[in-house]
Amino acid sequence: MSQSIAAPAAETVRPRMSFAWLGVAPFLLFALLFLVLPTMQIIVGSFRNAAGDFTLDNIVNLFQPSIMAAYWISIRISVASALLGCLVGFLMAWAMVLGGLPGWLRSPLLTFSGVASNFAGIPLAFAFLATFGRLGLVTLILRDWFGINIYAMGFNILSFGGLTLTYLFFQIPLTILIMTPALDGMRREWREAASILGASPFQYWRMVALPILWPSLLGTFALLFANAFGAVATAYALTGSSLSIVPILLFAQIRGDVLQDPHLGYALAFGMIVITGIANFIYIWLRARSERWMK
Amino acid sequence: QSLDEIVEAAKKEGMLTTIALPHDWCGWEGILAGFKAKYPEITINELNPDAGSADEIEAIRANKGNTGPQAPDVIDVGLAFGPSSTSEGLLLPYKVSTFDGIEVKDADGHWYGGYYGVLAFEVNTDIVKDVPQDWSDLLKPEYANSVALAGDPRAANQAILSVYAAGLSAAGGNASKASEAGLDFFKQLNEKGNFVPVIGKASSLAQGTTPIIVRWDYNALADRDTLDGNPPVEVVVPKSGVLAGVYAQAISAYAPHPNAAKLWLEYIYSDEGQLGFLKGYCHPARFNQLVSEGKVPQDVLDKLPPAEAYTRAVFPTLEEQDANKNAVTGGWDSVVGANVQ
Amino acid sequence: MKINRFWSWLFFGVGALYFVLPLVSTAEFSLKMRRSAYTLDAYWTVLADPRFQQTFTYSVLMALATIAFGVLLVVPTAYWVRLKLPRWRPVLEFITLLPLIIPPIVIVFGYIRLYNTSSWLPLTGSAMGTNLLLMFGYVILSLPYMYRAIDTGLRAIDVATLTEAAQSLGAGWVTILARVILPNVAVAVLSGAFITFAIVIGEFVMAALLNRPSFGPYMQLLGANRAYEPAALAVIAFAITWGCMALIQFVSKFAPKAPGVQH
Amino acid sequence: MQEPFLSIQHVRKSFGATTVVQDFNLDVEAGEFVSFLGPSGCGKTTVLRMVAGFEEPSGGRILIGGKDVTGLKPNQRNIGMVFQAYALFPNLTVAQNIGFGLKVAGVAKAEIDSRVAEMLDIIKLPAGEFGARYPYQLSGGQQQRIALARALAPRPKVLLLDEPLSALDAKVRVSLREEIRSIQKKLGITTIFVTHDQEEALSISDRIVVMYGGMAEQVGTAFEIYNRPATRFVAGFVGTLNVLEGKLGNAGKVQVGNGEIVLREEPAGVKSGDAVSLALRPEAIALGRRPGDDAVLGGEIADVQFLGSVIRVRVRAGDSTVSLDTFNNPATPPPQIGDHVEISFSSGDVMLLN
Amino acid sequence: MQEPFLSIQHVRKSFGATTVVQDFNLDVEAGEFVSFLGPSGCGKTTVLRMVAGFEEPSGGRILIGGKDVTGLKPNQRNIGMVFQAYALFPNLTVAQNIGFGLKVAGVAKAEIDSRVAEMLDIIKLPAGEFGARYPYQLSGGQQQRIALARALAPRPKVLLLDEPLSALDAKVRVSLREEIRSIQKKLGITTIFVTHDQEEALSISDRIVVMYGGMAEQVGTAFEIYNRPATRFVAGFVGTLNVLEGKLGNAGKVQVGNGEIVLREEPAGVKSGDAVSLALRPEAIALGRRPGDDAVLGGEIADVQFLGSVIRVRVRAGDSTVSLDTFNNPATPPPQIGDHVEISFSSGDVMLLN
Ligand SMILES: Nc1ncnc2c1ncn2[C@@H]1O[C@H](COP(=O)(O)OP(=O)(O)OP(=O)(O)O)[C@@H](O)[C@H]1O
Ligand SMILES: Nc1ncnc2c1ncn2[C@@H]1O[C@H](COP(=O)(O)OP(=O)(O)OP(=O)(O)O)[C@@H](O)[C@H]1O
Ligand SMILES: NCCCCNCCCN
Ligand SMILES: [Mg+2]
Ligand SMILES: [Mg+2]
Repeated sequence: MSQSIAAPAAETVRPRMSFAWLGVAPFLLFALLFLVLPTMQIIVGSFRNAAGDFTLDNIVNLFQPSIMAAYWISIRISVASALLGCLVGFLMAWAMVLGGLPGWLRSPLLTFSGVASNFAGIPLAFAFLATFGRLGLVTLILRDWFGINIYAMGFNILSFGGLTLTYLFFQIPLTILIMTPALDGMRREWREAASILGASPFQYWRMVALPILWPSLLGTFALLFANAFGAVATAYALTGSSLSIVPILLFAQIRGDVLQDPHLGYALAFGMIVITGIANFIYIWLRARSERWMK
Repeated sequence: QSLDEIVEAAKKEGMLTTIALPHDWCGWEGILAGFKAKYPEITINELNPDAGSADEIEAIRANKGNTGPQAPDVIDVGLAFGPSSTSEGLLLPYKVSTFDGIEVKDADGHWYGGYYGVLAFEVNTDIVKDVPQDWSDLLKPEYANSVALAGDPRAANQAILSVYAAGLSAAGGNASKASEAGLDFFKQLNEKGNFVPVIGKASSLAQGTTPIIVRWDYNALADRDTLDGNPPVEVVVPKSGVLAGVYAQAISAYAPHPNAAKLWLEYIYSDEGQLGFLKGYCHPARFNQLVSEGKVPQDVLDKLPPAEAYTRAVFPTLEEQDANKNAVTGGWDSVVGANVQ
Repeated sequence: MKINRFWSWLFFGVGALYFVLPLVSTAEFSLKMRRSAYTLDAYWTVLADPRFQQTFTYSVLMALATIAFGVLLVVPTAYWVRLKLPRWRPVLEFITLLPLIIPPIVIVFGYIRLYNTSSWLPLTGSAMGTNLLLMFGYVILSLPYMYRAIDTGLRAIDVATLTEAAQSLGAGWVTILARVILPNVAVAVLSGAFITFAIVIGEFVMAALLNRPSFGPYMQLLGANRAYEPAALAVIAFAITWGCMALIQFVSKFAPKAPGVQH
Repeated sequence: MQEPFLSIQHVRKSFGATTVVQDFNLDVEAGEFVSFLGPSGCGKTTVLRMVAGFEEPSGGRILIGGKDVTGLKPNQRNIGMVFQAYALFPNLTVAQNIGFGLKVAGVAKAEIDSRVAEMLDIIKLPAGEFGARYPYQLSGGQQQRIALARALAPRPKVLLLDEPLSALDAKVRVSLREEIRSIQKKLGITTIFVTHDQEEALSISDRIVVMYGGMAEQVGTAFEIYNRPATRFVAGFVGTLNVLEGKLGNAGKVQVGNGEIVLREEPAGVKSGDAVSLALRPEAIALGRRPGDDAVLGGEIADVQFLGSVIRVRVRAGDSTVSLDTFNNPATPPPQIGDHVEISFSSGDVMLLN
Repeated sequence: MQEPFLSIQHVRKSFGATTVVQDFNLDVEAGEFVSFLGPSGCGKTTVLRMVAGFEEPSGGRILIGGKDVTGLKPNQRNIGMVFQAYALFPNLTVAQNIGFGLKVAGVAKAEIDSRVAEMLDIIKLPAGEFGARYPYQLSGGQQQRIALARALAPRPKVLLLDEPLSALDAKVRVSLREEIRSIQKKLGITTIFVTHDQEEALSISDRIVVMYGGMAEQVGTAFEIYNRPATRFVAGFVGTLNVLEGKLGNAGKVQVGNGEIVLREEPAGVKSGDAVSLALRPEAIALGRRPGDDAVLGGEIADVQFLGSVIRVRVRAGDSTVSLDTFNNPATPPPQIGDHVEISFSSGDVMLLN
């Protein structure tokens, strides 16, 4: 706190040293120690070899086919689950906020979303195995009641599609949580103004509502992408660590010795940061472009 | 150092850090409980019970400078990992008082075999009506999407040996071709769509994700007991390629609690500890000695898997195991390339 | 309007089905431990397992510590930034967003390298130190939610004016924080707290890699070795997290409302 | 009276069990400026929203230009509307906002541009400077002018304004209301203006509808409403009113405090000895004895408020305190509190409340 | 003049390079009610916040009761403050809000309770009904009264109010300003009241400081400010002013449009033939020829606004349009737009602007 006791009798304008930043110092220190430095450690480590010398080998090694494949499937799952999560979550949030559903639904749905979006990955995996697994409830109901054998049709919970389906369980609620305030911000008068100016509901959505919501949707997508990209527990519990997606490779790397090379582990982690970083950078860039009209 | 001194010193250390001891595995639960009951002054800090052998070795390496609770004192690894880590200098030599009765061991006491079993098929007969009897059966189209290993073949001893066993069967017992044939076998299994690239376990068996799991007979039998007929489980030792696997115990060279570690080994290789393994359906290192001394109760003996299977069992040499380990961990990704699609 | 409502119900219904089915399936499976009948056997097995009790207690204590530390760290910071350092807000927002961008596994990887026993801050050297490190890790993981919840809470009240009002009435900083600011963001703190609770209770990666006996790894372990108990555990985990969330709803009903906020 | 352009006939509106508008009738001529004035919750907005088509009447019908529009959607009614909180589209520039209605109607780009320029001209914002701005870059008053331009650009048949000025501050409010009125006159557009500010309604309307409890209490010009309120509610709601309680004597004499007032006409419905309430506007009362006034009371100055051009003086006379307005006069300082004074008025200005 | 109780001496304030308050001086007597009036951004709030201690002056000093408080923290100054947005603590009940300052000061519970009851009594809210309510359960006007009670409860030496009424609607605003003034008088507390509403400042202040661009343009009573504005800014800002442009002839004659006005005194500093601006308040002008007026102009009614008790008429006379105010008279309807009229005023009321 920057109060000085002496009265400023002197007539000179003397810009006093401000100590206001001290108020955030504890927080910054904490973030530095337990967020920034550990991350930097990894990034730096990915450019070093076991002897501590600078090298690009670790990065080059990322480009071996099996690791590239792991990144590629991770990206695909993340994109797919983020896109679907955005879409379905948006529709549900819309239904809740603007779609005329009874008001009492709002609070339970938001509560549920709070839980589901942060729900532990492991029980989630159990739940999906129990649902869409080979003897899952839904699988059996479809087979026994409707004669639809989804496994014979090529579905597998341990596939790209199955994993995406599982990830949606936390992606959709996250979207609902983020989009609800944005949809709350959609003023009834905008719709009414558009309508009385002769616009059809479709024109209103195309010309007004979607452009306004676009930045929020983009932001949600970027967040969902990172969220899926870093998710370990669900995949780990579903497949018992044998699935080659990046976080699991990395998990194995830290815990075991699959890759026989800790510095490659650093590089793997660095690669994850780069990819989520790029996703967020694209988001910030797109958002800035679509937000000229915002303060 | 006498046993009493060790006990004394271990009590002073007050803690023992173990790693990779699943409670449902080979009677570990009972052995851990027995040790705790005997030495209540020593708390047992159990690290990742689900780790594979390679994970255990890495845990030693990763904690070279670390004496915290993350550093394991003792490990329990597939035999192949014993010599390699000895040469890497990761193990502390120690000879337990019952050292002489142990058959498979490092002469200096860096490691010694603790127990063994054979690889078997654990089958959920709710789903699989026609139970496979040999490795070659697994390739049949009726087992589409059914067969799993019990570990990651890039890290787990059990899975690495499963590949070897399959290869041994395919190569007609030719140990020198087993690794290659094993990888090829799993490549075919994967291409036919029979292989499920998931770590098989009781729940995936029951839920139908992996109705057939290749794993140690003692694990399979323990599963059968816990599942208790729901679903019904059949455990089959394959006709050919019957592979015996030995797990070895050792002390970390960087153990934060070396005395507790020594005491732990003493306990494991004592009569009491060895009988603990037997209760978990596996054969302890001093099995023959104990039997000959008449120390094994009959009801425990009766429950063991049929001795007939063990007569066909192959015990690969250390060299074979080491070569196989390298071949499988190195070749799995590129040859089999099984992955979730 | 009518058409709207039809679509709304449709989206909502399909969504609800998607969310409810796994819960129902898990519950159903957890009751099937005996072949002949539905029983609660799986639950009894889990509840009787001492490791369940130990790990669950551990995680609950961990969650409480994380919440307490998080609140003490975030409330004064967010308050101060709103009051005195508005230009720093983007910085804080960025920092608190990072944990969503940097995967937790990377962060904990860094911890192990940075705070092992041979480092300047050997947190992993003792069980207590590792607990502390894990708790810090959880604070980081929950930061995006905690910070945003509290910042939103602060936005709803006029921080600057309330502070000045309190100052003009003779209050100092501690009084202001404790009697004016904190009570008015109580609901926000609470919602941040419960999300933190949900995160910590089920967290797996950090606990597993720091080798702490917490609930997440226990669930994983049980999942690796048992068939029906994991389902029971999943149901229990759902129920507990849900119970907490229901509690927020309940408690926030009794919290003071900001003037002008109608429902 | 010519054929009404906008006709609201027996319109009712209930939300669930509560009726918020009942049997509302109003005919508005083409080009007329009508204000709805009334306290909060009296149903002003609801009536307006039924005209716009946002709410469906529970009964009755609405005609525009002789055509029944009751069942039409808002986007088929060709009505312009200005909202209290501007409701500009935040993602569109000023020019795009104004052109919105034309664009959705499929008007050609060149035509839109010229109409936007014309509208900006009408609301006196230079197109060059403002056309490309976003709403957040405008002051409240400017935003509201853009909202007006947007509503007018498609040349609607009717213009509705729902408390368009209440979010603005006093000076802007006064200047913008005059601007709205002058634009409305220039374009000759039939307009309904909702407000709860009586000065606003009085100052710019051709006619005012005073509403209360979902009903129209009185419809008339500002002069009629203010000087000949039809109901006690209207009398009290519009302007300041002094109410003197007295007792009716005979021959229209009313005893008020220590004075006596003789009513011009003997009141109907009350009889001698009844308590009566007399109402008097502050500007009808003079300080001192004004020539021609026939009622005089004595009193003491209780309060003096200098309001600018007008000084409002409160005089305690007997049990009542009356407010009176006098013009500021630089030559004579206002009276002091405590001064004993006489006040006078003409009994013709007295209204009898019942 | 007695020793000032609050003295603001040569106070300056700069934010970075921009100076927002410069050499501000003001002495306020004990018990006086002073308003700061000025357009947005003129520095009113900044001065007030320096008195409260929320901003540190860049120069100058502030004395309260003869003691220099310039360096003291806000919580050491014993000043009461009322904010525009009420700033009640939402988590505390009405009674706890009012008692907050006492509790912080460590006053005993019983004492707090009795003082809270007393304050509720002063602001005329029954303790039984309101004490246990939370702020959100109160109307805006009630909240502002609680805010006043809270500020007054610790018996501060000075009361500061920063636009306390601007968030309230017109009717409440008027009644609450009168209430504030009467409480202030009763307690005799030295008060500074910031507003940008001139009617508010004029109606309740002992003295008014008209501010512009960070400086005090004029300090005086409402009557002085309105009738003898010291600067052109003050003249224009306070009240409505008609400005007539004309040319000075000789002997104080000014040619305005087609008429001629003879000034009472010959203006200094301008010479014959110069263009001059004449200013006149609307209430100084009468419609028709008023007896005693010596200036008469002819014109045409441009606009008539019925404002209630006053009717504002705009008359186009030559190049200028002048506004004049007349009282409403129920007997005579207001003039119609387009009517040709004469207007008259007394040349003594004309101010010459320079
Ligand atoms: N959608 C609705 N559902 C239920 N009641 C409503 C609804 N809309 C308005 N009302 C009620 O109808 C009554 C009239 O509301 P309306 O908005 O027309 O009043 P108003 O005269 O415009 O008031 P204000 O001056 O406050 O805007 C109010 O009592 C209001 O609460
Ligand atoms: N913290 C600040 N930093 C920079 N400039 C400021 C700050 N506070 C106020 N100003 C500037 O100082 C000038 C005076 O502001 P102040 O708030 O005192 O005006 P005001 O007279 O109270 O206006 P209003 O009627 O709008 O409240 C304004 O131009 C404002 O932008
Ligand atoms: N302790 C030796 C065995 C290692 C255990 N691996 C367990 C994997 C079980 N799924
Ligand atoms: Mg309304
Ligand atoms: Mg201000």
